[in-house]
Amino acid sequence: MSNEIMSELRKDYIYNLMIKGEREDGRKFDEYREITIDTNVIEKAEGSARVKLGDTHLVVGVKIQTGTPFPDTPDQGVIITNLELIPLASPVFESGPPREDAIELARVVDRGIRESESIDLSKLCITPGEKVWMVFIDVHVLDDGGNIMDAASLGAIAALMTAKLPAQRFGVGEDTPVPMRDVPVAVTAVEIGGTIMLDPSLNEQSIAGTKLTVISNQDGGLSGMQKSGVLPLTTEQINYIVDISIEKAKELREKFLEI
Amino acid sequence: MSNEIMSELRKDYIYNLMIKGEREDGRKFDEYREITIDTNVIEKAEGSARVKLGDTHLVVGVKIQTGTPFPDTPDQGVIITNLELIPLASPVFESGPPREDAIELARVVDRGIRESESIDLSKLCITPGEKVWMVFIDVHVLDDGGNIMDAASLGAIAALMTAKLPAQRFGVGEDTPVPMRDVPVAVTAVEIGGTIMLDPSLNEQSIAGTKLTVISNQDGGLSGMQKSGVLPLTTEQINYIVDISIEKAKELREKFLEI
Amino acid sequence: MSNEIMSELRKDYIYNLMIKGEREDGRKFDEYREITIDTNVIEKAEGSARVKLGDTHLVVGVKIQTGTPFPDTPDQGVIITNLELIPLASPVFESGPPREDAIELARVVDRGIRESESIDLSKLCITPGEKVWMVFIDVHVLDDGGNIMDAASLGAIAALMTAKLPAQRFGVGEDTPVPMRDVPVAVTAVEIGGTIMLDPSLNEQSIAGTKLTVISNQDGGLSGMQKSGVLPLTTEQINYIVDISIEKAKELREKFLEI
Amino acid sequence: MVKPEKLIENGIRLDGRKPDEIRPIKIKVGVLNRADGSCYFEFGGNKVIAAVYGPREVHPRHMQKSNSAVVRYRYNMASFSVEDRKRPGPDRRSIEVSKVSREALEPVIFQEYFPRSAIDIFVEVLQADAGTRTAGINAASIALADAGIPMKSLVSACAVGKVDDTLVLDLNKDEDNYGQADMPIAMTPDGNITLLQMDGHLTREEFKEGLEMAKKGCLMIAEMQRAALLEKYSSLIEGEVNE
Amino acid sequence: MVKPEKLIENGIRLDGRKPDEIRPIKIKVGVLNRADGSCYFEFGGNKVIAAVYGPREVHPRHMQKSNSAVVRYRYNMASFSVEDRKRPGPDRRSIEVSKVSREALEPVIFQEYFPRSAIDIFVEVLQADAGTRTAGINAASIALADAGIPMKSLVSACAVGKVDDTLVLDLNKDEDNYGQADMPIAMTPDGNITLLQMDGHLTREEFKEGLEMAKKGCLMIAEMQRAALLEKYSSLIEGEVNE
Amino acid sequence: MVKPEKLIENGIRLDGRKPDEIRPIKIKVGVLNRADGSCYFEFGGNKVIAAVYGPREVHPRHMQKSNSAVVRYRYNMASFSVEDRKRPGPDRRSIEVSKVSREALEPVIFQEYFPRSAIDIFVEVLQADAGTRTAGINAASIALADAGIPMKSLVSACAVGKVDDTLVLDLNKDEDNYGQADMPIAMTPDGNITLLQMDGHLTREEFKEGLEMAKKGCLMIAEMQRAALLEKYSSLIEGEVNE
Repeated sequence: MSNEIMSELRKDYIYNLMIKGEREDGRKFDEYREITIDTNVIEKAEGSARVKLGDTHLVVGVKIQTGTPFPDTPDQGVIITNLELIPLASPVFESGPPREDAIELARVVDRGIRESESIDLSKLCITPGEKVWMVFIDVHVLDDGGNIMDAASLGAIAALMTAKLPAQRFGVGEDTPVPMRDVPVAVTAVEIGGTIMLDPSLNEQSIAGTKLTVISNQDGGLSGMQKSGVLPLTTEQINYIVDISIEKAKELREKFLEI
Repeated sequence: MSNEIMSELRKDYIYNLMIKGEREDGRKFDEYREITIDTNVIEKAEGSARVKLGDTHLVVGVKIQTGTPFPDTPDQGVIITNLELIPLASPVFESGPPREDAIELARVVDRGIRESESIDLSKLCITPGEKVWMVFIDVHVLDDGGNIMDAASLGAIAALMTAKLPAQRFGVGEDTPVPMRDVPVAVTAVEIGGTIMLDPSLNEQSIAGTKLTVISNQDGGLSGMQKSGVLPLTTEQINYIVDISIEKAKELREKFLEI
Repeated sequence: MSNEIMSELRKDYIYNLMIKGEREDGRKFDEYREITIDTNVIEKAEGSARVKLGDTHLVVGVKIQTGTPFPDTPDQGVIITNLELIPLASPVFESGPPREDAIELARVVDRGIRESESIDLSKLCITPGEKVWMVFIDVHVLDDGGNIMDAASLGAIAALMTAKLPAQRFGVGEDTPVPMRDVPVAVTAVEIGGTIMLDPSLNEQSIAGTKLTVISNQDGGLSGMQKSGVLPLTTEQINYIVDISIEKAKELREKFLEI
Repeated sequence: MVKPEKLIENGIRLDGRKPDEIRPIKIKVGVLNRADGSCYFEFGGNKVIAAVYGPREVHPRHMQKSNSAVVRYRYNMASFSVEDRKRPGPDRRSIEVSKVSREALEPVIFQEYFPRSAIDIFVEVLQADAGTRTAGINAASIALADAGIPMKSLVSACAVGKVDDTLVLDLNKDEDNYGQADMPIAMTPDGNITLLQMDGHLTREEFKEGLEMAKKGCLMIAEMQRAALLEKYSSLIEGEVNE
Repeated sequence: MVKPEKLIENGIRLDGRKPDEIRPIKIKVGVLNRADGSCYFEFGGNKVIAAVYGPREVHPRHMQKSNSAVVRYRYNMASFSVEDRKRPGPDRRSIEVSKVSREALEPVIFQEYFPRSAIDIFVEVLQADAGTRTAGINAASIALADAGIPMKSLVSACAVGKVDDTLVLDLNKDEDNYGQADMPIAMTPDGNITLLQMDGHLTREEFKEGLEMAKKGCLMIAEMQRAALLEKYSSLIEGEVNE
Repeated sequence: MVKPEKLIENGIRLDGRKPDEIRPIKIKVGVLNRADGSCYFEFGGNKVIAAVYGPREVHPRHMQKSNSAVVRYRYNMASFSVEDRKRPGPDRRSIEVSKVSREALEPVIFQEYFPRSAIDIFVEVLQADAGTRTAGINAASIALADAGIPMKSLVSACAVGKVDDTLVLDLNKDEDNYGQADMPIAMTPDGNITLLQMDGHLTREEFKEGLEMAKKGCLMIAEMQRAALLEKYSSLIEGEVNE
């Protein structure tokens, strides 16, 4: 019961702030929390990044090894994205196989990389039909402060941009960077009482009925979207979120991901 | 508690009818409910059949692909039968890995096909020791109205009789029918208060202490039997069930499975 | 509650005996219960042993077949040790995947064999990088009377010492014994109220806060140790246990394992 | 199938449809006996069946909500529903599809009417041909109504995609495999979007145009859903009158 | 082993038995300390051990029955019990064997005496040589009696099969591999059949004849079961007298 | 890396350390927001993070202890923490490491203060370089203190090993791979051993000498653990003073 009362109080608090045009941490509605991205934090990984987005803290490790291509794409490498919501990161996460939230997050991050064609999969082919590079992107969430999606997406692309194909170790030539050709950025908005806010904090996220993640590319085009949550959105809200997300992605890309 | 009362009432009702020589749906004790079998209902499958047996409704899909033979039978194809009691089909079925009832059903259907030698496994060999046809028989129960066993068995054999080996798709020649040489038919009886009834409805099945399934072939011989349930049967009861099952199987075979 | 009272009473009983220098079954503190080891009890296994250690009763079966070596040890055979605490053996064991106690036991037995280098793994290589002998050591506990560790360890080494590499069956030459070069023996002690006792019975084990298993070799050297349980040990206690364990292992080896 | 040179020729798609045309739909309401509500839905080559059970007791108990029903959705593909046999049981894709499909329907269900109970929706894909999640949502929406679950409205779902640089409604399998973008949506009749996913490449303008196109598709489907339910209930009433 | 040309020569089977002869049986009652009842049973090359625990508390609680005991049966093969090592843990075969074995014993157990409790039967196959399920049921039946579980009677199990067109009792491994039919049954001493399975090819007449033959086998085994139990209890009584 | 000819040259190890020298340690206390206590611990190439939650409610309920807290410990290696990617999820090794690590800490926790509750310790290995279990215990011990869990003392852990017939403290990866023995211990400041494992070959004398060496290592680490906690709390007090 006390949980429900707490949740009710939190809801009122965030709502009342929102009506005054404010957020609990003083941000503007379209403002992100402070972001820090450190790369090459795990020497054993072929690429890695630690992302802090406000209170959210995660590490992305990229492991790359050789493997067999899928039969239907014999001349393309393979990307596999995994994300776990381990119980270290939040009192509400539990041990055991990943659950629907973790699977959804992993699959949206994965599609963001894959569908944007940010990695040139054909350049991950070593011997067609036989040997290709397998790129494992593992997102390890350490502290859930809300909006894991955007942090994971930023971390994944930052880790990939600094990752190397370990060709020497596998005896197939010289190490080279992972062949990147785009820098997709995910921007997540929530709707609370009719107002759209970017980069929801844990409290905002917990009271918001719905989230929309928009993934956009360097050319300003869209390569992925995912609505998540039990409340509907209107066409106007969606179009508004798409517009500000593309702008915000541009800003984040320039600030944190252009080398 | 109310469940137990319901169950008691149902038991009394079926019992009282039985004493008068009647069944709840007006059938004779050795009469089957209405049967409809439609084949080729799933174009993506190499063979398929939809069976309605009274209120029981299921779809059998046969998928055929190439694979490696078992080491101890290098010149024989492989049959794998799977049956799931998915929660769509009954309020008492649950999600998760198949439980003992589903496993027993699948294994009896499988043995009915396998032990009757209704499929010539040696003709499913493509290259001995290397490549054989793998025949997957998947029984998808949609509505449990009792006696899934006989419906699944009818569906499996009907689906197999219309299935093709997709040789063209796998680049090993021309498509040919699955090499059938017998048409086994399962007939299930229950014993209620000393009376034997064929093709139990859901209510009859739920109050019967024991079931006996008898699988017989075109020559009137037996190729499989399975007693299921916690009450014993006498030799006389068993012999009686065997006798009427063989006759009933002949009738069902002629009516529904002869092309 | 009654369980807790029982446990309290048992504790008092064992304690009071201990203060008088006694154990519930009349043994001295460094004395083992009666041991019987029968080998070749399972003809289908390549090696086997039945061990009775007081009320503890288990069977170890060794199955040997050919397989592929691990990439990092292409010229060495593989040992895999498995131990299950099946519910037949104790009212407190449960069905399901092995739990931490069973895993710890299996891994300590495994390390005892492996780290002592009692099996010459290089002689288990048939064709380097391609084919080696895989030695599966399966410990099947039938009755838990305490100190499964030492019984399992004795059984594993006894089964290995009588096991044959089934070269004929696999078409790679003549059957030969498993290449053994040492006979590690595990000795387990518990600490109860400051007193060290070897080979704890079920009751002693259940009230002891901590166990220490010491595995020693023919030359009197140590090849494995494992402390298990929630109470600490002092350096003096540890050194004392190590000293008597080495002596006791020598005694057990001479009595039960020298052929 | 190898990638065809053109997926659209003279404004007509390979299966003969115009860009804004949906595939043929066949709906049967109340096809199952055990379920409280059910619907068989064919959408082009997709064949799905939805069943609804509930409101009913929740097991395990700790999943109950004290002030509303729990809605559960299980999307499952039959092993034989696809070209290469699928291993039975849930995979990561089906878990995600189940989640977003559930969220597509929750907004219209009066969950607060049934505290501590469960509304279970089961969708089985018997044959898959691109668009199974939209077919499933369409079927489930009807099955909920057939089960008598109080709802604010139906939900209709349809995808829009991009093929040969052209926006097209309701992708078929080849268009899905060789197209440039796929965007399934679900919608209430008054235009509220309850599911939105997108993969591939769309410009901002294409997205906005595509969204409108998909909404039109949903409205067409909503018509057919209503008609199917009406037919079932008018036949029921007729049946009662005849008695 | 390659299929032998003949499995029966001059009316004698390869292992020297006559068609209606069962393999040697060795029974030890009460071999385990922790279990409430137990039995070691050798049946030809089969070596099985059965343990019974109960009546005892049921976990998880929701498996309790309010008016009778729950009987559970776990048939398990040791990894080393067969020629090619078996992966530990239950597989589909062992789940089916557990089910039919439990149902073979339930008719003789007075379950209604122990509402809300469990009677757990565990059967471990240490060595397998065709006929493990019948060996297991024979062992479990004795272990139940050893545990003092009230029973209407013992249950005995035996298979009949067809080999070289001849009906034979109690198939061994080669007869099972190369034979034409296998039919395990379980029976109470008064002739009630509690387990019946059949695989292979039998004519209607062969079936009827085979069933009678298997029943005779069960009666022979019942004798030995009774003798083993008697021996244990007479030795117990002797023990008491000597004290 | 191929096995080097010598792992110790002129009394100096390949990484420049003397035999009784431990690797550099870096400690950060309270690095996580959600956890009740946390610690980041670098130990040579090992990078681990520990979080503590509790005392808190126990789920599932039947795991509660009526007269003390339940301590749970989950040691987990990140997929990317090792040379060859590790499959996510627990394996047999991590289950054993979790068990002995939990037992290494239980003796110092006042569990009886918190009946019916749980103290959960989570250790994630972000990078592994031989010694992850000792690094994890060192980190967990600090995280427990940071969470305010009442403890009798800290616990410190360190391994001793044998390399080129020489006893050395705190093995690195190459020494672990090519060494002759590895013996991790955990200890309270007053010398009580709470974890002891050993693999490889040690004479009785080497063991005794090694144990003393490992204890010295633990004392060095205990110093650093205390210093790190002190730093955090003095900065907290400073913070309060400045306010």
